[in-house]
Amino acid sequence: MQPELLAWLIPLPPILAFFLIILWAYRNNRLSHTIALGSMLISWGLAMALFWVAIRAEDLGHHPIVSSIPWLPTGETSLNFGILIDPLSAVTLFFVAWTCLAIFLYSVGYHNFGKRRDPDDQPGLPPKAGGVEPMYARFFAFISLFAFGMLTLVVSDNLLLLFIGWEIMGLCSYLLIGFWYGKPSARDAMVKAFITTRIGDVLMLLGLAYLYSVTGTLNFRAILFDEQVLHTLAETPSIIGGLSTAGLIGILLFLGTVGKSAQWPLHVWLPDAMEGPTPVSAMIHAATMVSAGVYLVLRFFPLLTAGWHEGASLTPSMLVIAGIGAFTALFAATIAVTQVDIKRVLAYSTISQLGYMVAAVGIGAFVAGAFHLITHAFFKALLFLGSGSVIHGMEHGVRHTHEHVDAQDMFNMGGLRRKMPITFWTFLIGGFALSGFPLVTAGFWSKDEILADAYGHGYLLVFIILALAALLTAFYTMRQISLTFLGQPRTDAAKHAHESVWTMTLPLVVLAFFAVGIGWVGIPEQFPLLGGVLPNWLHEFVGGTLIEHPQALDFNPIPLLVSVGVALGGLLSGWLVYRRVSAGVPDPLQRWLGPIYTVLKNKYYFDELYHFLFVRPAYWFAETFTYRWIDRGLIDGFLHGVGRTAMRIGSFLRNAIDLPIINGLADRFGEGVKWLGRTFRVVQTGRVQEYLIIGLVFTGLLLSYLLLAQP
Amino acid sequence: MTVTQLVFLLTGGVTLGAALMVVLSPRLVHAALWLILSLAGTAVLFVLLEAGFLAVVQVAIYIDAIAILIIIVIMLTRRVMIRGETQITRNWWLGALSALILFGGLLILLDMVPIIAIDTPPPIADADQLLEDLGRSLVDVDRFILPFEVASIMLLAALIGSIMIAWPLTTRAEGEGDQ
Amino acid sequence: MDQILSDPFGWFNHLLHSLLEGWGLSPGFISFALNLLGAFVMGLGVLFLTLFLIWAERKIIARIQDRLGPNRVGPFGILQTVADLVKLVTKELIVPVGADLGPYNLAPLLAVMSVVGLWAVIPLAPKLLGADINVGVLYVVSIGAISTLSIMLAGISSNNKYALLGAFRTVAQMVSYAVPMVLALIVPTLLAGSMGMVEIVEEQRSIWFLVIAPVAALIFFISSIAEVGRTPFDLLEAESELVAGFHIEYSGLRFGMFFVAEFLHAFTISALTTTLFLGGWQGPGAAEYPLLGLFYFGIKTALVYFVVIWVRGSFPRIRIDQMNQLNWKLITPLALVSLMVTAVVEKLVVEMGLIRIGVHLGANLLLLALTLWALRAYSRTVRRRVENPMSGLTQSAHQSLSGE
Amino acid sequence: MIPLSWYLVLAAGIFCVGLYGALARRNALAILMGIELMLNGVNLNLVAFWRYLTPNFITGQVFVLIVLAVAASEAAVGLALIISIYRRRSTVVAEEINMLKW
Repeated sequence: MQPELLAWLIPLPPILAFFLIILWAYRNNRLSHTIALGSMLISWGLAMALFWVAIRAEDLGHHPIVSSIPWLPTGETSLNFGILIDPLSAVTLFFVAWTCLAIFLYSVGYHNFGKRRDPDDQPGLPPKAGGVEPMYARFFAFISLFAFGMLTLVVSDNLLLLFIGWEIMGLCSYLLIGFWYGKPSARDAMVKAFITTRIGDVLMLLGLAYLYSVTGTLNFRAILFDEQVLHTLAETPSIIGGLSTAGLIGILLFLGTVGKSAQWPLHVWLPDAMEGPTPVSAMIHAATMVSAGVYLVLRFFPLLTAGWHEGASLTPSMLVIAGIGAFTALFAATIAVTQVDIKRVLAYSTISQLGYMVAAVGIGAFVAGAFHLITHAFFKALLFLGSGSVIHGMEHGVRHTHEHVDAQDMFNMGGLRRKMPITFWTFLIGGFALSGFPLVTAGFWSKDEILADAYGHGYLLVFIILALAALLTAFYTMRQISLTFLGQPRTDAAKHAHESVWTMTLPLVVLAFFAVGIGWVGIPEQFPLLGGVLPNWLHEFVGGTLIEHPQALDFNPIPLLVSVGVALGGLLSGWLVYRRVSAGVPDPLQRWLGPIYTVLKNKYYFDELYHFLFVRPAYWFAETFTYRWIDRGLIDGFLHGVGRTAMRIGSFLRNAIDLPIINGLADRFGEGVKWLGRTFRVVQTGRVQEYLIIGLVFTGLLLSYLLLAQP
Repeated sequence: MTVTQLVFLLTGGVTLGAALMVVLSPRLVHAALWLILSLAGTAVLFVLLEAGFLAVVQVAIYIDAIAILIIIVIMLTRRVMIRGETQITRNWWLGALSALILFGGLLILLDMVPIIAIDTPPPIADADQLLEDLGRSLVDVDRFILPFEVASIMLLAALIGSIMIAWPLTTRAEGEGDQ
Repeated sequence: MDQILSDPFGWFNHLLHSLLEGWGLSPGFISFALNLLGAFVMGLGVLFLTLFLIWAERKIIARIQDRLGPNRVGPFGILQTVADLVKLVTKELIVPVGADLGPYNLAPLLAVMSVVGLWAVIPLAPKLLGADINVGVLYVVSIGAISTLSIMLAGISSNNKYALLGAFRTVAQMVSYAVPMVLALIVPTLLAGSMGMVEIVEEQRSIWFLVIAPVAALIFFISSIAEVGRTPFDLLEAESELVAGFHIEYSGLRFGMFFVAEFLHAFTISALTTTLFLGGWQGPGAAEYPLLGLFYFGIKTALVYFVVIWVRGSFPRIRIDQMNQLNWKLITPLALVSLMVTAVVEKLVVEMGLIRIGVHLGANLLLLALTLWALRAYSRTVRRRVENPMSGLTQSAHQSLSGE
Repeated sequence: MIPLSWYLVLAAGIFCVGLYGALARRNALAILMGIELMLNGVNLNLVAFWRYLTPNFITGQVFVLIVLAVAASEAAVGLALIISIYRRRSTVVAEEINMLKW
């Protein structure tokens, strides 16, 4: 099978699964998850085959796997609809397929498949007593649709198709965050997520339209692989003074990313998105959706960096990106330090890691950004699934000892490593990868490469901010690990937690393997000792996406030392601080930081700010202006007027015309028909043969007339 | 008066006489037997018309299926037969009259049309290909496949319908009770 | 002289022709007379054959039942039947009161006529058959069903409730078993691409249709046994239930006619099975020497007839509900399916030769296996219902058990 | 040879006899037989026309086959009706089945 066909086929199985489950299979849980898993397995297999083809291909960057068919004829040109597999999309496909598969399998166990359905669970609420999820099949349908969106986005060869996948994912995140729509918090979260990302999407759509109006195409190759298209874009000034067209489009598209991968200031939705089931969190925050944002930025790297070359000063758009990325990294990290909900910590760490990637792109470190995207996808999916497993265990404990504690609050946990060893070890690996534990973990290599790029190209400010963020990352990761797993159980629930089923632990193990191993494909050459043991395959391969291959910058010990330092320092301090936190004791940081702690704990009051700035005015607008004035006053008034006049006309017609004339005629006609019937009913003797005779007579008459009339 | 004409006259006479006996004989069994005879006569006439296939089909369908069915029903409902009533309706003369008028009208009609004058059938181009042609034309898309299919659907409908109609009352009630 | 070997019947025919022409008769009359003679010889031949058949059958049945059978009259009692015949002829012809004379007398004639009429289209040997009509199969079906008519007439007209009941059963049985028989007959027609008996036999030159379509052959065999109304399908004359079935009121030669008709019909279906599925007169060297073909035909027919007798000797009589269920729930659907299978395979497998045969055979065997599997499943359920009848047993299950 | 007109007259005769049977008999079965006779006459007519006018164009025979199918199904349904009527009203006399009137 030729690779184009493979690429075409990859997104199809999940959408088929979606329709199959929604339309037919939804009554049968086993059938539903079999269909979903099977379809994902098929896509996974196709993706792996394609990935294999891709890495064997000769100079894939300049001769990618493309095929396209005309879709929307627009005037003389026509929007095509096709697939593009170049190194970037190949590696993205790789980790998307793996993580999606892991998450699908995990969901089976997470939703208590095989348990009896608890009679007092109703749809829309999480199962209380550990029965199987009431809307099990629906979950798999949604998540299949989600996977379809992501795969479409990855294999698409033009911005429009990418945008379609993007929006499908937006819809699915809405549906899945609010999967337990019985909970008001979930409802709010879904609305929040949807609207917040919508803002970014609208701006991105603007950028898309602008790009199309300028270049007349949306195909990636046509725009990003064409020197003078990029050149003209970079040269021509845009409608906003001081920005080149490329810059403006870049910023607009980047705002889409800001919404999708939750960069400041549109980061608010992501922590609330934790209301959804944990596989969804993993799906959104690690595997697919937020990665999609970064993927977009990476995809449009040539456009963003149009008119910039290595070593030159950053273009305005790059400045914006780098600034927002770096700021978000630090900002989210600071918030994450103070959170107590195990999933929220991860959420904020996701935001900050995404900030890393964005910052990396901003400073032109394309390969580093891609590298961190991949590694982060793996270890963050691992962490989320691990946290889900922890929560699962805790919920079991809570059910067992009927004490009312929040099963997600890390301060209620502790000492779980004995209860759930697999989860603990995998979580530990994931956490170390996140905090960049030197040499072994994947996170170290990618993060180190970003730092190295930042330092090597002399963006010191970015470098420092990212280093700080890395420090904090290591700190809160260790804080989380030690609060959750180390020390003594702080509640009976934690005492009675237990390990999860294999369907949940197996994905953890698989992902843990990648969380460690995936880093080794990107070790820089001149790295002491290790360098050159494994060739820096990733740099060669992914770098090939760009027109001219970015040269790997030469080794520099300072960023390495820094990153090792911050990682180990953060981990150590986190461990020291949270090693033994006994039950009921408040967070030690609260003592040291005081008011700052409160500010951080309340996430810099961003939710309140937005609520004041946007939500309340929007409510006012809807309530007073739209509803009262426009709807009630104008439209309803007009309609009522129309109604009254119509009634007057109608009554006139009825009394003057209908009753006397028409009804009269009709009645008289009816009477006539009655009379006819009464007269001629004697024909109906009820004897078939007489009917036949009558029929014959008339037929004979007719025939004889017909025959004799014509001479 | 050639041999074939003789044969025709004999067969036709038998057929018509048998038909008359069908409508005249008081006992239904005899009527059915006469009907069979008349149908067989028609089959022979088909053979005379070089439509051998139709002749066999005539025997297979009419005599083997329809006539036997009729005899079964006669046996099932023979109590009515035994009642020594007249078999003729009150206004049978109307029927006779209309039949006669129709016959006369048909004769007049036949007299009108010119083709009545033909007295020697044209030769058949390839007699042995006839059956194959018939078979092919029934399933040929641009010939008779539509009537053929419609006829088969109708047969199926008749099958199911007659089963439903003749379903015994009691078990049918039970069946409805089940659903 | 070798023409005698290569085409003896043609030669004989020619001989008679020349003879009659020598008497100065008109050619038309001669051919007419010769056809008449042929038909006469044929009919008488098969009727005399019956005498032997009855003896043979009685002997074999006796052996199966560990008896001696007829052994007094003539060597091995071979003249037993002749003696019976004489007895029958000399018996008085009793006509019951209130019998409907027309049908009553017509019935035995029709019975014999239908059976003898079948022999008109069976090719006994190359160039030796009554009439090669191109719709022979259809002819067989339609003439064969006339015996149904005769039995019904006998039942109605002889004014006897046992006879009438027997007739009812006959009708039920024969009309229903005609359906799978016709369906099974279509299969050889399909394979040979013709309805003519001669073509069908010719087509089996290379391979017998029994090999290509065993399912159809089996169905044809079973349903034609049912058509004849022999054990295990002899409900129409179940002595224990209705004294002698439809021919209870018949005596003497009239009864003898029914008797002959039944035995001859049994032999006739053997001949038909041979013709349609066992390659008729086909055999090594038959094409050159027709007498050899006649010999082959006789051998095969005798074998099939032995199987028929064997069946009669082995199987008990089935209940009427079993008869109906067997037909409508098993044989008819199976016949339909096998017909479809044959048609599809014939359409799909373009290349002739072994592959075609193999595919046909494979399809048939698969069909057979599936059928047996379904039967096992059904019997299991029935047995479960019988063992614990109260376990969720529905009305329909009751009916299917008691066979209403 | 036989003129076409003979066949036509014969067919017309059979048809009218059947018609008389259908009109004049009281027994529903007899009526059914009459109808069969009529169909039979029609068939004869069709075959005769086919043979004499368009012997090389098979339409006539096809028509006859269709008529045969119609006859068969008509007989089946009609007899089933007769049987069920006989069950309910214990009569097969067409005149007595006259509830459907004014």
